Amino acid sequence: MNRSWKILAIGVLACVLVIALTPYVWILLSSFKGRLDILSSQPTWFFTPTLANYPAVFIDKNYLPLVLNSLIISTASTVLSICVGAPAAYVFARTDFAGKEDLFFFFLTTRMAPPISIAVPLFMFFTLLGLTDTIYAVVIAHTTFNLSLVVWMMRGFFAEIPREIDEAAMMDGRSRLGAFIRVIVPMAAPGLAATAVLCFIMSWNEFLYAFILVAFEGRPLTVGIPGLITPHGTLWGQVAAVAVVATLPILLFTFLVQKHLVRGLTFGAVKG
Amino acid sequence: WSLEEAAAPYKGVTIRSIGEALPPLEAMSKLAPEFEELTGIKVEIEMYEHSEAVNKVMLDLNSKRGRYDFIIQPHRELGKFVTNGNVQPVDSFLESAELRNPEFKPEEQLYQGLWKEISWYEQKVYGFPFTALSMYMWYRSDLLADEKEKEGFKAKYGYDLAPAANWDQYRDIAEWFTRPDQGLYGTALQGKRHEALWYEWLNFLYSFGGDMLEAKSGSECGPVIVNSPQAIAATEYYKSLKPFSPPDTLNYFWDDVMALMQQGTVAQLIMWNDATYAVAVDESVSTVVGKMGFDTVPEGEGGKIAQAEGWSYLIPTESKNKEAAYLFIQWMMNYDQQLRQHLNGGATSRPDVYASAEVQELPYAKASMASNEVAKPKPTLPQSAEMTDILVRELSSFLADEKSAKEALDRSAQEISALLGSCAPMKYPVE
Amino acid sequence: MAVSFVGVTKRFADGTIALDGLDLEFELGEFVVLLGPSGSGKTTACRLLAGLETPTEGRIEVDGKDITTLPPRFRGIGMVFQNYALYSHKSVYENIAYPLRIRKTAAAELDRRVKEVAELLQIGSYLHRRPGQLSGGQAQRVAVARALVWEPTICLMDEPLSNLDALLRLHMRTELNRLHQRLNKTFVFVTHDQEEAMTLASRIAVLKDGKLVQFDDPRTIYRRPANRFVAEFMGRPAMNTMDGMVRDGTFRAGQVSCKVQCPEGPVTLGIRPEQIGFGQSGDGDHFTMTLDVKETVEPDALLIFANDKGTVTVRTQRDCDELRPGQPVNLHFPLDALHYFDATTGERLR
Amino acid sequence: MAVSFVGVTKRFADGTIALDGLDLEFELGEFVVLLGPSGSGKTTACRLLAGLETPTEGRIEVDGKDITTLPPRFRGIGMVFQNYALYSHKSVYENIAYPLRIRKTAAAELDRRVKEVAELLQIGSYLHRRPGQLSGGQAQRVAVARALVWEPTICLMDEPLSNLDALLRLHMRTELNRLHQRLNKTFVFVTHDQEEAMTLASRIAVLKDGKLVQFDDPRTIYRRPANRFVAEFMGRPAMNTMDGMVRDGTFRAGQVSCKVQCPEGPVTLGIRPEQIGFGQSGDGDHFTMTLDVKETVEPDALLIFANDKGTVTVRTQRDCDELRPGQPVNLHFPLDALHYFDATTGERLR
Amino acid sequence: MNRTAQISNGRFLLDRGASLPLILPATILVLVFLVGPFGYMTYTAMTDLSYANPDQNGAFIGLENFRRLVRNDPIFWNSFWLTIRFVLLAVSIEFVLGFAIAWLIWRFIERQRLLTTLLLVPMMLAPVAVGLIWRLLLQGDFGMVTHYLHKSGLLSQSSAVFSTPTLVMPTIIAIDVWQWTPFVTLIILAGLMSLPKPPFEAATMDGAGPWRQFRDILLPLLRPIIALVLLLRGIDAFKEFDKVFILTGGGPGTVSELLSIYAYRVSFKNWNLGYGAAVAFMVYLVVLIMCSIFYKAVYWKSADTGAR
Ligand SMILES: Nc1ncnc2c1ncn2[C@@H]1O[C@H](COP(=O)(O)OP(=O)(O)OP(=O)(O)O)[C@@H](O)[C@H]1O
Ligand SMILES: Nc1ncnc2c1ncn2[C@@H]1O[C@H](COP(=O)(O)OP(=O)(O)OP(=O)(O)O)[C@@H](O)[C@H]1O
Ligand SMILES: [Mg+2]
Ligand SMILES: [Mg+2]
Repeated sequence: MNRSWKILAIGVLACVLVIALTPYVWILLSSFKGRLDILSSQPTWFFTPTLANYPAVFIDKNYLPLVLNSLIISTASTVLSICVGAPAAYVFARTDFAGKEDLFFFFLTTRMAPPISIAVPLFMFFTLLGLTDTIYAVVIAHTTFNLSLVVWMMRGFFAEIPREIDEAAMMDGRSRLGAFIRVIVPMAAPGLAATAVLCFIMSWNEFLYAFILVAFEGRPLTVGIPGLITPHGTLWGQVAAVAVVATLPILLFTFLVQKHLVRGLTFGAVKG
Repeated sequence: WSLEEAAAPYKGVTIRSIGEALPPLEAMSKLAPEFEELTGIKVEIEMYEHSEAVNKVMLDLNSKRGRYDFIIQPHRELGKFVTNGNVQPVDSFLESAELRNPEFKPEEQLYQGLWKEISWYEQKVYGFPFTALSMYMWYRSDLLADEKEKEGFKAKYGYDLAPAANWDQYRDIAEWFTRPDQGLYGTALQGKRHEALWYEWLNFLYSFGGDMLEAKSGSECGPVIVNSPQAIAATEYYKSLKPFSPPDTLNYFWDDVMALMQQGTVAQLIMWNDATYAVAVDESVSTVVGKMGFDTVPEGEGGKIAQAEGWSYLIPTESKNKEAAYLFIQWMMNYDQQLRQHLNGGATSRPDVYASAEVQELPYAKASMASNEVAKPKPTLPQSAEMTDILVRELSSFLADEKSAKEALDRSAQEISALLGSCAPMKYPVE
Repeated sequence: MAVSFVGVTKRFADGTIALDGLDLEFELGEFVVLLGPSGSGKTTACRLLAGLETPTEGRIEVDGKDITTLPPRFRGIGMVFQNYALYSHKSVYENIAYPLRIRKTAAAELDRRVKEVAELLQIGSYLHRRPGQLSGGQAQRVAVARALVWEPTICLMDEPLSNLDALLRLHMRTELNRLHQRLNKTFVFVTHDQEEAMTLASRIAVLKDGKLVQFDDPRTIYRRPANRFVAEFMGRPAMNTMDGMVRDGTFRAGQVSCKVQCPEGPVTLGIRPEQIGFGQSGDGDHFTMTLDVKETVEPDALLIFANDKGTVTVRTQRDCDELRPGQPVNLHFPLDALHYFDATTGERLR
Repeated sequence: MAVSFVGVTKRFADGTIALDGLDLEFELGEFVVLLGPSGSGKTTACRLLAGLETPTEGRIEVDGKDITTLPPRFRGIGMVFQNYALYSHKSVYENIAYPLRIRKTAAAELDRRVKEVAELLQIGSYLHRRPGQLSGGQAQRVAVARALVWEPTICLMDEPLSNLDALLRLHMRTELNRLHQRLNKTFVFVTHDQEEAMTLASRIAVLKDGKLVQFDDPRTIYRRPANRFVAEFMGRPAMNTMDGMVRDGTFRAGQVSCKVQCPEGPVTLGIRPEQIGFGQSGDGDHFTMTLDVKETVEPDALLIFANDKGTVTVRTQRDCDELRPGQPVNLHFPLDALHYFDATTGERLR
Repeated sequence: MNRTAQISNGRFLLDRGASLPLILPATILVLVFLVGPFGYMTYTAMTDLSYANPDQNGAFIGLENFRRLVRNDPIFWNSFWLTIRFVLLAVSIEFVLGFAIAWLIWRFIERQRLLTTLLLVPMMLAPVAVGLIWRLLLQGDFGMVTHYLHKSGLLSQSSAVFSTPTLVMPTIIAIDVWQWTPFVTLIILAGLMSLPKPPFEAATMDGAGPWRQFRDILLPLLRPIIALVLLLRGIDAFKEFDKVFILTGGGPGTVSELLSIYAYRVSFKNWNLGYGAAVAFMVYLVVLIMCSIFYKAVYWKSADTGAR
């Protein structure tokens, strides 16, 4: 009974996995196809692979630095938004002050305005500060829009940790901040991992702010991708190559961070 | 006068430019180091996708940062730049003895119609064409020359199969070659809700004798005539080709029709001159190299006519190195540079470049030249982008069977008239 | 050198008053036991002293210095939580070592001290485990170890032995006592176990409804309870109390009648179950009651006598195998074992 | 109609053997108390019976039916968790009502039963609160209420009274006893409190290291412990045990010497502290020891005598105020109070 | 949840002095870099600023833009209702699927590190890339998916997904579901993994079957996480842009013209910033109102009683 349920579950998940991955696999294949193969009216699963697309886009078009830019921007903004957002989330999870829920909700509202309309004022504002065309501008922008995610997610995860744990750490001689950083944060690792993954992905994939705020030299991959759609035809092979390469760092990052997510399973709740 | 001398004061400066990531720009970025060697002026070129390039420039100009020393922009944007005072007229440079290369004579060396259309606004010159684009007809010369096809066609339509000279023939040919079971279609319309639709439609509109505004130049405002009977006829004719286009035609823009052509699924269509290279010459991406023929757009009541478009070198007012930028542009307009750029997929505005032997070897040279001669201006008013937007939307609705042609064009006329204000009354009022 | 609660009131957000003007003062170095019914505010008092909670009113002083708002880590107070609050992501060893790590104790010293305290608490063999893999009693001992290991000036223990078996408890009691003497630190200990309270405390503070009812050494608490509440609360089984009238030096309440030494009038009489004698012999001052229930709690027997005015419980070590429920028994209340309380206020008379 | 553990072994993932071939059988309707040192497997046994854990080896039967793999909810078993496990998102009322809701009890009936059991456990006034707003003892009672309210066939209670004060505990004990009699359901009760065990149990199962050591009624457990472990484990303070030699009907170990009735040779002698007499008068069978420590645990006094071979603890209710440490005292071991254990295996002799 | 968490509710660990430095950086960041520009946007919404029209250089015109928007802009309203439908459908499907997948993983898979990572792949692709990929897959002539749709007879040979107006929105929703279900899965999975065990054991003993446990224990305990997912997804779906823009550009006609696309056209194509800001502000307002209602109804209840 239990076994057959499990087999059924695995079957369902396998289907889901196939659906989730097929487009990606297709792109992976396409990145090794010439234009004629990509556009052939019969889907070609078997073909003579060509490696031309990768050098074409990363060397000839010089897209390699874009990967690096993406990495820098995403990492910096993920780290920053966690560093700024998690303490705030902790406060929301642990304190009560007048208007707390309103302030909390306010953090979410910052996400509600369409970026398209915020972008121009933001650009003007950063111009005033002289920050446009620097990487700081995007990092700040991404941090700000990821904050709501961090604050909202981490509040839930922090709240799940019994307060006595903070208190025990404080009795053991930690300051509040020390208790938070040294004890609570490690215990909230699964949540933190999930949040970091999301922040990273959001920042990695963000287009508009990155496009508007960063100079040509600092532009990330997302901004580069449209450059492959030309009036002379979309360079599908190169698009595919970029898409494949662009997912690799996140895949790796997610896989590594997943360790902490999985840890949630084995630890269980505090024995009390 | 020598370039070295003229550039001496600007040695060591870096000028920055921005444009659409296309072969001619790539060609330019390969030429830039030569210029640097000659002058000591470094040129940095930012290459973005079409709308990215446009938006980046809009933001830069309006924030008055002056990041770019010269910009390469589609000519439809010009009105906005000029009316907002964002770009610099170049006549002062042309008059300056230090800067002007006496051998550079745009008023003789360029297609005048195109130049005026692309780089002039209200009788003032703001730059020079980076590319001079126009659309013409592409067809499969191998199919049209096929004896069996010729026979069958003649039997059915009563005249000889040849590249379409008028729109009726065009439709007959389209119908004749539409054979879905063989994976062959008579034509391919760029029916997606996208500027491509508008550009394509303009060819029909002009050819049928219609226009959007009654005005002589792009910078002029005038009565709205987009819902004239000619326009309606053109639009209806346009849609009558839909059955001969592949099923996904409402999702096509230039990208898809390019691909279809390269795969050999389409017999004829209307397409851009600068895209020709990838179909007619580049064997790595095309299956129809050597099987292509090119000609101007078929003739209609409005005569033989083509819609012209182009990207232009412009110099922002906020630029800090205008002179150096001008020197570079001037250098780029030289015959040698133009030729090299053209051979790399560009579309020059110099007839003498077209006349060169290398260019004449290209299968589409003649058609290009012919089109360039008959290029017709279109509005470059500041509001022209929004006009385009309105028309694209309404045309798309019409193609999707949501409206009739008249309804769509009437609605467009109303909105455009409201947009432009008093200078643009509706010539064909809607009740 | 004293710790004092001065008029401390704690009101929770929902209006519950957990402490109500508590005044309590004890010396550093004392072993204070907090005793009181469930919900009387013991845990709250500890948390206030620890600094985990701030009083709604009043202040807390140590050595005359107001520490009401001092952050916990500057107070030098250790605490065992009623529900352990172990760090689930650290091993037992690391749990115990944590306070020392914070204080940057040298590695060797740290190891020595952790092992020492673990040995003391008999958890030496679990050091590598995670808290999730411990039994209730083991987890509780880890919590105690963590609080003791760094030898804080004041160590608060909130029912630290409640999940231990009797033997271990006895052992721990002895160890705690020894530790207290050796370290000469202040221990504040919450317990429900009177025996624990009696053996450990230098003084017992009895709380009720957030107020201090009596604060005295164990013996006084037991022998001279300040009021009827303390009298009934201390002692297992509880002291027998009877509302009755004193007239002519004799107390009467239903079947009960005995000689007393107290003013005439309504009085509540108290006597501990173990002090009631069997007056089978012909002594003047005894009366007869009917046995209702007999319970054996080895080694003692509890005899419960019903009465129209309540019950009287007797605890004896005598062999009562022959007694049967329903049987009448002669009882005798020795004069020197009697407690007198005001019938209305419950305050001790004399 | 019996519940039986047949050779049940539970090995945890990390290799800890919590139960080791446990064989235990009791009747439905019994009040079984599990007793044993911390970590002896009491909680594990409960969880296995409940079905929250599956045995590594062996099986569990109810009424001869193997239920080892039956999902918990078909077993009709209720449970009070050692750590309460209340539903933090429900009010106290809803916590208690939950088992009834699952069984689709009619609203009026449900309300009545919830209120009834809440009254019984004296938590009637907290019904609207959230578990987070309760004190330790209050929360514990809610957990008990939740397990009792639906009157399961078997009710497992894992230290359900550990956080209650003595008075309340006594009260709860009585109520549980009454409930057990009224409902005639099986109660399995884990406790560390011997008095509780004694008064409540129809039979006590003593566990040690995951094995059953003795399973008998309380009186037998106390009076005839099956081995030295049980003997020492039961009783507060623990039974005195001395390793010595019997020769000529007299047992000798250091200063201790007394008449015994057991085979000659090495023997472990046991005697409960409260059964040691003071032999100040001239009786033959007494010996003198020096008082080491005197503890007062009202109403009793504990006298601890040191000896080169260990200590002897005496518990007495006599007034010992005049005794001083260092003073020699005459002690007397009554013959009928003596227990004899095999000196090597610890098994009871006779 | 174990009792440790329960008893502490209502006790404030941090007083104001300690909270402030923790919460301040976040607040300042948001205030400066979002509220500032947002305020500017709101102001712009009351002007006629347009980069395209030389006569409109930012004169204050009060609520004129809004009046025009509400009274006189059928396209806006068309987009509005379209967006609402899109959000409701897409988010609810994503939620149900994502929850189910997370639950299956949590319940049945022990070593899920690789599996989860792979499941997240659709989300890792930049929206621009997602648009392009699906454009390629669904292209009428050489799209792989189209090919199999034709072959399996699900789609008539003579039609294509994006040229059939009735199929456009369902397809876009399907793609959105494909892309964002992993997001729901990830968050819910993290939530499930940090669930405490004791309440479930207690419910087991109280006789609750799997379904009752799910309904009475799991859902309430996960409520904040669920609310979080729904809110975030709802908000982001409201702003959905890149994919649709690349796939259909809002067409054919106005079949897929979501609000964000409309806003983009107004602000970024036509550079009618004043009017565009008004559109954006309306979008913001609608999202705000919807979220507030949802938040009050779902989140507050559990957050306030602080049971967690
Ligand atoms: N967070 C809270 N919100 C509201 N009331 C609370 C809260 N915490 C405790 N209380 C109430 O305050 C009173 C005192 O609680 P406290 O925990 O100090 O009792 P206690 O003496 O430790 O009891 P126990 O022996 O049962 O642990 C109790 O009535 C309790 O219900
Ligand atoms: N999850 C686990 N993993 C490994 N060992 C465990 C686990 N749970 C319990 N144990 C061990 O199993 C043994 C029995 O534990 P159990 O909880 O049954 O003890 P107990 O008799 O209830 O003790 P206590 O009176 O302290 O609660 C203990 O040694 C304990 O450390
Ligand atoms: Mg307490
Ligand atoms: Mg246990």
